[in-house]
Amino acid sequence: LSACGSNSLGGSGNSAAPSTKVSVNADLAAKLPAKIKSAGEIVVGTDATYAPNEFLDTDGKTVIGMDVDLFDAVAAKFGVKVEWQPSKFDPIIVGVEGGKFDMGVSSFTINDKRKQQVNMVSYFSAGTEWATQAGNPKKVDPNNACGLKVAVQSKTVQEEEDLPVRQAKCGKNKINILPFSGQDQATSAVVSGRADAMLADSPVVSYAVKQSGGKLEAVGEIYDAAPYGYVIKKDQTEFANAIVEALKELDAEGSYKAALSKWGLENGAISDFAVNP
Amino acid sequence: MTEKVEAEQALQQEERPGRIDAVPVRHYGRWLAVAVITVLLLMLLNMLIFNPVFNWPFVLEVMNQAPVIDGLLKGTLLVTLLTMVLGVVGGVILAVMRLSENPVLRSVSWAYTWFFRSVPRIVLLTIMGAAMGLIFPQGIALGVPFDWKLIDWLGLSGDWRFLTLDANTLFSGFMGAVLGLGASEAAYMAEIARAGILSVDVGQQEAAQAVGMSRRQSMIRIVLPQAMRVIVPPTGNETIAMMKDTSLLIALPLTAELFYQVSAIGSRTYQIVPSYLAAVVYYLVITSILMVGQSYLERRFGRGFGTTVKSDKAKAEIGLQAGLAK
Amino acid sequence: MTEKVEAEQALQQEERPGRIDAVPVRHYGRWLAVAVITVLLLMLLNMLIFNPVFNWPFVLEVMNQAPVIDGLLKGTLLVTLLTMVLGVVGGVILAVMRLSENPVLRSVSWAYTWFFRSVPRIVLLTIMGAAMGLIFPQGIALGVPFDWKLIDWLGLSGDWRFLTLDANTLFSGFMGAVLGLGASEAAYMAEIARAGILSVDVGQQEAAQAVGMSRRQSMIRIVLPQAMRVIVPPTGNETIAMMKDTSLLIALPLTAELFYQVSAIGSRTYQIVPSYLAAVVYYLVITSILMVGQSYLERRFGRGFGTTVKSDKAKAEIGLQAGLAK
Amino acid sequence: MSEQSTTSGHLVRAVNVSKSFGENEVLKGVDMTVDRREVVCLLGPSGSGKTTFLRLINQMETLTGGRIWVGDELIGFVERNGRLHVRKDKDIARQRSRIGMVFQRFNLFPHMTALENVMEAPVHVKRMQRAKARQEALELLEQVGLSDRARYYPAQLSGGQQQRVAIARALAMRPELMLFDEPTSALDPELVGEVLGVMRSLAKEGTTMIVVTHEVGFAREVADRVVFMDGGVVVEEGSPDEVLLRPREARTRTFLSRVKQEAELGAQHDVELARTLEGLER
Amino acid sequence: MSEQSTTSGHLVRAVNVSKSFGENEVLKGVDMTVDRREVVCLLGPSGSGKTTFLRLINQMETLTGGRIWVGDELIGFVERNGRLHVRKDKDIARQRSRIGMVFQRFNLFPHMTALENVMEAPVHVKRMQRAKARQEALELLEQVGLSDRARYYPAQLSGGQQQRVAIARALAMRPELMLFDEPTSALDPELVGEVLGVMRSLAKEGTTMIVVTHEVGFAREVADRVVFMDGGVVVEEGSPDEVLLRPREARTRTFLSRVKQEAELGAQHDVELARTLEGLER
Ligand SMILES: Nc1ncnc2c1ncn2[C@@H]1O[C@H](COP(=O)(O)OP(=O)(O)OP(=O)(O)O)[C@@H](O)[C@H]1O
Ligand SMILES: Nc1ncnc2c1ncn2[C@@H]1O[C@H](COP(=O)(O)OP(=O)(O)OP(=O)(O)O)[C@@H](O)[C@H]1O
Ligand SMILES: [Mg+2]
Ligand SMILES: [Mg+2]
Repeated sequence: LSACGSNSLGGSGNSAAPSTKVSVNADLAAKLPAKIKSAGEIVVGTDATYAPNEFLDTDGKTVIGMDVDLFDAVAAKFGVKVEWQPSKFDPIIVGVEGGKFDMGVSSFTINDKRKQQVNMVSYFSAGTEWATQAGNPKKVDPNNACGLKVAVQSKTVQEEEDLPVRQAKCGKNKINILPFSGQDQATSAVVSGRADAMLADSPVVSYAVKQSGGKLEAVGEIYDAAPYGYVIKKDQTEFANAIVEALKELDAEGSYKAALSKWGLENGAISDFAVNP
Repeated sequence: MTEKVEAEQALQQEERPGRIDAVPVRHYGRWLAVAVITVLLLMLLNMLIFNPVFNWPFVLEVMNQAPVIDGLLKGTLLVTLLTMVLGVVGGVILAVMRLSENPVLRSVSWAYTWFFRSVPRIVLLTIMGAAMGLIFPQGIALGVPFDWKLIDWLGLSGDWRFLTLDANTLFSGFMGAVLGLGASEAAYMAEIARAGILSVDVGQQEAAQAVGMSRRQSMIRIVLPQAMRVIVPPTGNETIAMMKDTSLLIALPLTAELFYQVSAIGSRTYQIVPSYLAAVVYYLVITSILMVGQSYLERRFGRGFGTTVKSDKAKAEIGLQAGLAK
Repeated sequence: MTEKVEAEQALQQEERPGRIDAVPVRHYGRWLAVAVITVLLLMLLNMLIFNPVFNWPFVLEVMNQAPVIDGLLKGTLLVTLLTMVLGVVGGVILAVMRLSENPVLRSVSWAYTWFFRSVPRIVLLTIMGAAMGLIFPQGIALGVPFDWKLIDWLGLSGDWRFLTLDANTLFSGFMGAVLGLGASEAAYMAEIARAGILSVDVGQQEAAQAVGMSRRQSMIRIVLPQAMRVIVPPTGNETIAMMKDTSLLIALPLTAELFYQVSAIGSRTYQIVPSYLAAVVYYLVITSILMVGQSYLERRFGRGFGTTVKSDKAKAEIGLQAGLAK
Repeated sequence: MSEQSTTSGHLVRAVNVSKSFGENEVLKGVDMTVDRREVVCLLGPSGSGKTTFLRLINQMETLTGGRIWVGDELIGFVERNGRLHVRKDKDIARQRSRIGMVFQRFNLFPHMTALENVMEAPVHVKRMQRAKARQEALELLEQVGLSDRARYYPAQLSGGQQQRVAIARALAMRPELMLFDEPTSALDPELVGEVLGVMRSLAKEGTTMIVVTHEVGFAREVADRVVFMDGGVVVEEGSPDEVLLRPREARTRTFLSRVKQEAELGAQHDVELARTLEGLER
Repeated sequence: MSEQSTTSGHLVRAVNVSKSFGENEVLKGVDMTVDRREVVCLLGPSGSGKTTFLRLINQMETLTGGRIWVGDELIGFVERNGRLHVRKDKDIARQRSRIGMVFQRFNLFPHMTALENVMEAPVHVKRMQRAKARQEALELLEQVGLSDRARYYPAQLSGGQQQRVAIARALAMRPELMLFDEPTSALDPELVGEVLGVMRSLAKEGTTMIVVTHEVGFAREVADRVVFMDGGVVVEEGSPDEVLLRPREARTRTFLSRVKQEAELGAQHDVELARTLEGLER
């Protein structure tokens, strides 16, 4: 059906085999929930519109990205494969609870609200970073964003927690928040000047700056460094703990760092993997 | 004599068959279908009531949230109203252009209609929300066209624009919602208005002109009122469709809108089923109200056209006999 | 004599006015409109060609990407085809139910139509994608209804279900797309099929039955072929609308679909204008093809109904006189 | 009252037939018999129930009271264990196929040619071979004088031609009985003759017919018996000359003189026009 | 050829009028004059261009050649500096308002009552006060015998009543000239009389009229002059008796004898029907 057409439009760091060979740990494999064990694969919900963490490869099917490489390695420790299922972002956590997905891996920043809902295993530290048009023509200062038009992907931590705090300090001179359903639209809004600035997870911002071909620049420091977490059902704490173990082993073997550096994100590496930190 | 006659009558009455009281044919297949459907309905009801995921109290709470109500009033109802106004006005203009004898006007109207009827609204709104600022980086200017070329030729500098609108303001938020959906609706209304105008008998136009009316007068006082009969019913449908299509504004995005607001609550509370359900209930209610309004309008616009509302009952009965054979 | 006659004729000919060669009225307003529109068109063209943001080579490249073509064929065209098949079949069944004399069937059909016509498709698809697994956590089972209650009463254990479908598989991806849009389309097609059946003169049904046809036969051989004339044109429109509505599958999401794929390229390359443009071009092309197909179908189904295709030209000319007064 | 009660030799026997639409009693006990090879003309003012009576015979409506037999069968019902049971759809269709009906508005199938209209029932109801059905259909079209119009669609035929195709279509099932409901009243005056001509020859060939008509001339010439109905009952019946010229009942006389009066009035306008031009030099 | 060329006293003067639709030349040089207070009946076979000629006078079509004057004005054009200029829409509307036209298919405005139909033009074209317009409209409806139908919508009126409202509507602008295009040919025979009656009394009051009609009786009684057209030219004209009874031209004679023949044929059917019942006892 798809014999015609090309696959020429590259993103970055196109698919390559995981950088290190990962060995299966039988002890961990034993701790897999029964459903995964019998299926031999983990069904993972992911919103594949969040480059470079998770996005579609040029074949339009394969989900690739830092999250994918890292968690594929984790799954390999358990001796199972990962079935990456593209989803909208909002229903992933509910989908994990409802059994639609076994897990959620989609750059979820760990926060209290999410921890109440599900188990979260920390695996990466991302901060929030701001970006604006190259040369910062609007003199954007993240610490004084009142009155600015700020683009953000909707339902992210930035929209739901970061901006409301800033908004509260602004009084009458409100931040004009533009929540887009995809990060690409938010980025485009800044490139086009529709928004004065955007804020997103630091990996995303640095990827956007790189992809924009000199149209964007990052402003300010990375702040609010907080861990990303894998989303696991509340009643699967044993499995969550096993994942922590797997991460630790990967770190020890060096394949953890390798997965991150493939995407230029080794800055976000952590070592204190934990359940619900 | 009388006795004999009576006796004869009695006899005849007995012999003459009276009212028919026959055993009807049993339609087993039909009743089986009813039984199956009834069970399915019971299961649905059972699910709606007892499945905890529906959480009806929470649904009501969501429906009662200020931003949800606000989104309903502004982003859904007000936008529907404004886009329909824009759509009807634009549609009539496009229809008149389409029926013009001037080929330029005619083709422009055709091309506009073709374009906006061919591109899905969600694609249109996504592009408006994300790309308009990129396409018009200097905004949209009212002034002398191609001024930069002219100024260049004349060896001058500066510009000849007296009003520049920021494309980002123009095509985003509430304004963008109304402009985008309105522009799209105009294309659909154009076809409807055209059909309406063409449906009026040519003789009406001629009779009006024969008594000395101008073309404009006969259009406004004679043709359009009659065209209304044809235009109003599909316009009602368009309004209902537009009300539902305001849910697409999530792609623009317009945040002060029903579907966006319930999604926000869903993602905040992780109660997505009851949150979406709140929107569904609102849509059901509003559509139902609009449908009633539409049937009223349809009746209102039949005025003076005699008993065009023929009883569909006889027809329906035949249809039913036909449809449910065996 | 002859000379005199000729002279007289010549004289008369001079006195008798001949062909009229009059100076037409200048419609300045109309020409102004044409001028303005021409300038606007030139500006549009100028922008399309010279604005670097459009990046036409990139547009063509996007259009030629394998996943984009795949999305077009599968997610857009194949889904359209399958949903329309589902919709037409479902619609005819619903229409027949609606015209039934059985009140249960009638109200179920009414309620189904009411529900699916009232809820926006994007809301429907969002709910299907996000919530179906929550609503049916144990999947959808085919078996004895209310078996758990019965088993409980009878003091047994186990279940009486012979086939359980996983709601998540059923309502997501390709399957979910076809089911969701198809179920919605059936509601729209039901109204169309019903109108079509009712449009056939009752006498046709009676004439068919009078020669000994069964209700089913007269429905299939006499009523439906005539109803087609009324059913086909709006079905063509529905198909075009459905093709466009496949873009809503981004809410499910169905990844193998045109709009999702161009968005993915946009999000990977940050070239969103040309990426979306690729989709717009595809939509324009396909809609145009479908429109041509539809007009062919419409002509095809007029067979045997005499010259119903009256010349709209005379009417259009009047309309135009009316419309463009001054 | 057994089912086999037309051993009497009548083809149609209607006893105490009544029909109500809701509250409205349209037929109030009609008795009528039609012998084989007999032509009966039904006359009566508008609303007297003539159409309803024909529709009852052909089961387009359901009886409210009374019985109708056609041939040796009770129409619409079967008697089992002393009770009437409504016939199944299949059975009703079979009974209908023994009766031909021609409507006021011809009701030809517009999506089929004249030939296809005539072939339709033999092929799809009788399951006759296509070739044979075509052969017979062509013969029937010949009989009604339309062999050259076989491939025309109804829309391409005049009203008179359409009505003749409708007659051929009804004859194609070789019915024992033909019902005609004002077959000429939707026709322009100049087309009436051709349809009446076809009916006249059918009558000559011995077809049993019940004809509702206002064409008094036709009735007088062709009918074996004329039945006059009014208000849902048979007012009087007898030979054409008896009923049309020497009616016993006042209601019959009133009706007929109104028919006559209308014809005279209609004639007057045309006669006057002709008279205006009487002096026209040739 | 000056614009002021009807000082001759004619109300209408048409000189060498021709009209083509594309290749098809429908009128081929028609000359005609109509005096004030004169009634002219236009007769001719179908397609001879009668309707087209009326439509040219009222500018529903544009002249291809020749000139038409109504009163002292050239219709459709103004002469300036020796050249013809098309009149502006406003000017055309003004000229039309001086001429009343009644169509074959009455073309009443269906969304207005009879009264509103008649008031429409006085109020919205002449800018007459509503009260006054209503007063006059009621008088006109009285004149056509419909004062009791003022509040009815066209759909609630019979054909004859609708046509009479259409006449009142045309009269409401107090036109100098009335044009009638087969005003009775869409009516059932029994309704023709009432419309002709209204027209007869208009003629008596001295209204200038051009009437296209096939009602030979009306023409003979009411017309001052009858004009016979065929093939886009005037074949002959003269007094009614001259043209209708002693036509000079063969074409006129052929046409009239065909009219006569058709009337006779139509009469025949009705006469026969009446004759069938002739023996009917009273
Ligand atoms: N389907 C129906 N529902 C209700 N009333 C009906 C129906 N069919 C007929 N009637 C009524 O039954 C009466 C007799 O109708 P019928 O058509 O049998 O008269 P008819 O003698 O054929 O008259 P006509 O000469 O006008 O055809 C009329 O009053 C009519 O209104
Ligand atoms: N708008 C038009 N376009 C093209 N041809 C036309 C038009 N109007 C009339 N004609 C042609 O002009 C000819 C004369 O038509 P017109 O209606 O004037 O005849 P008529 O004498 O009024 O006939 P009738 O008695 O049938 O009304 C006809 O051949 C007709 O086909
Ligand atoms: Mg009848
Ligand atoms: Mg004419």
